[in-house]
Amino acid sequence: MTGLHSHQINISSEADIVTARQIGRNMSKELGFGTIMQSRIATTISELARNIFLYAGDGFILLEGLVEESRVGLKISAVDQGGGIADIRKAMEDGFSTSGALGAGLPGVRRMMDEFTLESRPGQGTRVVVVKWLEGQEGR
Amino acid sequence: MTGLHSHQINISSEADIVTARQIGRNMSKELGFGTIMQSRIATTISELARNIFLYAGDGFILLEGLVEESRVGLKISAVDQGGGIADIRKAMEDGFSTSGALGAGLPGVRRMMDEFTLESRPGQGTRVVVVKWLEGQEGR
Amino acid sequence: MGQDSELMYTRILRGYLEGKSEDQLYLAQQFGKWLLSKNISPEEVIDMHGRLLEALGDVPLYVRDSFQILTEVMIEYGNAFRSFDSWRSRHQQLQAEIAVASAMQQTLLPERLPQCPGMDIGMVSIAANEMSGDFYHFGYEEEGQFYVAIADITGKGIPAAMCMSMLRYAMDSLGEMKLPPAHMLRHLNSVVERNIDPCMFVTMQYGRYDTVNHVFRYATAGHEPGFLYRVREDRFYDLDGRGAALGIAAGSEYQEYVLQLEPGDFLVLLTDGVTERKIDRSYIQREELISYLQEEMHVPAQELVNRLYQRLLLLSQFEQQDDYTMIVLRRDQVSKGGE
Amino acid sequence: MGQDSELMYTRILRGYLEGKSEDQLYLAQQFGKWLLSKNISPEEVIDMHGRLLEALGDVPLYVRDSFQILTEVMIEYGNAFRSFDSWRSRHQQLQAEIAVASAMQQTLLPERLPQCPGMDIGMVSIAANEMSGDFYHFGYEEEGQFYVAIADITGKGIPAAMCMSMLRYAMDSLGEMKLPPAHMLRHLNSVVERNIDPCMFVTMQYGRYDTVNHVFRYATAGHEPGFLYRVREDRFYDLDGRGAALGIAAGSEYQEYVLQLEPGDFLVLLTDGVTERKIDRSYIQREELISYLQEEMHVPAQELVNRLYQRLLLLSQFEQQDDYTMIVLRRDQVSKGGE
Ligand SMILES: [Mn+2]
Ligand SMILES: [Mn+2]
Ligand SMILES: [Mn+2]
Ligand SMILES: [Mn+2]
Repeated sequence: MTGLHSHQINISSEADIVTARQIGRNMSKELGFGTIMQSRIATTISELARNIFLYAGDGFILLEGLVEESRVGLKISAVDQGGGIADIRKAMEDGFSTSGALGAGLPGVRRMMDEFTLESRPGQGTRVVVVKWLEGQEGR
Repeated sequence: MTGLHSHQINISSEADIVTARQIGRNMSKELGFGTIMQSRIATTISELARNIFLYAGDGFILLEGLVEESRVGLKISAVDQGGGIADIRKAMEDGFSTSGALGAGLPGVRRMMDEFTLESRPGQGTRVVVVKWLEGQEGR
Repeated sequence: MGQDSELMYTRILRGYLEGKSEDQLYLAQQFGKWLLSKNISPEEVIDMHGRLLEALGDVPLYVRDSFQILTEVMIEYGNAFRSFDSWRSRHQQLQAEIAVASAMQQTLLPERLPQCPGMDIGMVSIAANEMSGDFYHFGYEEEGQFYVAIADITGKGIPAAMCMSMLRYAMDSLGEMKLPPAHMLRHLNSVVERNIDPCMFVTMQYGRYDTVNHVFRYATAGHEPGFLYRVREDRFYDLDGRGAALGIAAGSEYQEYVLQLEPGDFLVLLTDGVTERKIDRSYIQREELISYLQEEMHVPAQELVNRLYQRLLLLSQFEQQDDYTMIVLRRDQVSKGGE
Repeated sequence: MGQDSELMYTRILRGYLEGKSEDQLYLAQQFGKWLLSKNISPEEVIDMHGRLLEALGDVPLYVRDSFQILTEVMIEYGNAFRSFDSWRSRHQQLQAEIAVASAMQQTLLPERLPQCPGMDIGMVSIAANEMSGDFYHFGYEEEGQFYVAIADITGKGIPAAMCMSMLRYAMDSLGEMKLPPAHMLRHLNSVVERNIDPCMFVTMQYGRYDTVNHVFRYATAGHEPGFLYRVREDRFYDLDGRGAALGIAAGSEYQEYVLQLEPGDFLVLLTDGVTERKIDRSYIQREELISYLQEEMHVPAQELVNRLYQRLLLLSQFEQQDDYTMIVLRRDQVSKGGE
């Protein structure tokens, strides 16, 4: 098992997003997640990293392997010092009702992961932390 | 080109549904429909034939190749002498909003086909006629 | 994905590869429905397909790898799928709310039609969606008179329904004053004008029917004209009348019209949902409506309005764009009323 | 499916097979979004994948055939997909209706808070969905008095909102009578009892504040108790009071309570949407709410209520289950009122 523990990837370009995805995919593979969860984790990292890249300019993704007595998981934190989210309730609404902006977005990320917390204060940046736990059947 | 013109298949068992699908698939292949349209046509036939089988007991499916000067198409008629549809508006509503009964249903059939007409009188049976025209890009 | 799904799918795949029969394709379709009902996301289906393929033969490496790309594409379909699912529960909640609100609205409409000797009355009112912006009302007055109102609030759905509740309260308080039709509309206009959003208005036809003398007095506020059918001439006349819709301008004035009905004559009151019905790509013409009325008019009034609704619904292939209301008031052929 | 999509997809597939790099997987995900935005159905994606595979190498016959089964399964996903799409337009229409109805509802609520010398007032009222079943009202009376009502109609959403409109009309007509709080509730109870669906009811706290003597008289109809904060003791008291909710039974009686506010004391009126907020899996306790109030209370009343709302929203991770209303009425620390 290499590369577990944690990795921090600074995000300021599209290439950084790919790097973060790659590391996240490797870590999730090592933790025992199946192919679908690996892809969902990569998608989650994309979404969070793209938000940093598009709205805050720069920030970082922190990936941490969680190994507890009875379970293992992956924790993904996305942190920036950007302007923060002005209307958090709106950001957590499904884009579905609006123009047709489909895809994951924050609500999609929340649905793919097991735990989700978001903190944002205008002018002080945003921090999203999600965790995916490995289910028994997932380990293939 | 064999078996074009028209075929009538009496429907009184699940096996008849499969026969109707098979003939419909062959006819659509001969008319030049691509694989997806072949499958959608088979699905349409299933839905219409299953309605006959489940609600009217028996009836028939009529499949007709339409060859006009500028276009070709397949016409599917589903006819029964059952009790008719009590609430037609309801039958044409998307099952989606209700219990979670997904899948095609009559609204799904309507969306897959180009033309759709339905006639039903309580006690006098039901007749559904749909047509799918072959689009230029479809012919692969 | 459950083990039973995988077993089922393997069996379907094997069966198809052996016989290439339509049975297996039919099974595959039914299986698709079943997976959907279990909320299996599309990327899981792809993943399962890719894995089970390995059990069936030697899969070239590049085919195996290609599934990685297909899965990645399908993840986004899966996200859309899950988002639909959460929206579905929101939508179901809305529909439940609307069902309750719609029941509240029903209590504002008259429960029964007037029962008058010498008269045959039929009525059908069906909302395009759950809540109606069409409104009708019957009221009884002394000396064999009743009044009838038919109205259409701009737009339909929830805002029109909220507006309808207010209209009902206003009519109720004014109803006791027993005003002649033109005065009634004048008063209602000032209520609507003061209390309702400036971009909403209400069209209305309001009449009082004298069942002893079979005289109908009515006034119109920008409303789609109904019809008067004259048995003697076998002809339909428009029930027109001038007057601005309620809520358009303060101080609108209305005119009263008087009709005398002979035995067998009948009145048709309607909203524009009856005529503004799309058939193929054009709207139904009033002449067409008259021809349908003519074909169906030899049955009791309630049967007449029912048949007409069914017929128009069929013609427009079950699309109802607007709220639909039709009232028929017929003087009996052999009049039992005094004259 | 357009030719450009197929070219793009071939390029992504080729790129991935050559380098197996994450770049291509990232591209595939973005491509999935793009296909979705073009309304390409999932069975078309499968079909495209199967066809393009042939261009990349020798596909074993059984793999090729297996795509026939996968397509058949996916047709049902495609049907679900298309049905979502039509349902989406229905949902958008409903949302547009609700936006209009919600604007109509806003006009029924007071536009501004009372401006009283010696008082600092703050208010926040936010619906769980678009339409609110919480209600609040302020009214002015002579001699430095104003009244304040806070109410919660059972349930939320559209039916509660329709009910709220009626309540507003009832309060308006009774408002002119300047009744003491307990009498006001008695009258409102009889209106609600007669006019509203038997399974709906309304909880209300109604009070009149005398800004000269800083006396608050109030009565309660089954409403979630608010708080009184006493500066001298640095302590919160419950603003309780007996009385059945409006609409439960005819003839309910209410009791009047009288409070004297000292400089710096404040009242908190609220609906159960404030306290019935799920945090993790349990509801917030009144003691917790008090501790938040205590932390934020050293700012002007409007800032206080805003901060509290933000804080609770964050705690419940942006899920708001019920309509939320909080009103704070504070007697200024250095009182400018006479005493
Ligand atoms: Mn209307
Ligand atoms: Mn209309
Ligand atoms: Mn409520
Ligand atoms: Mn509440």
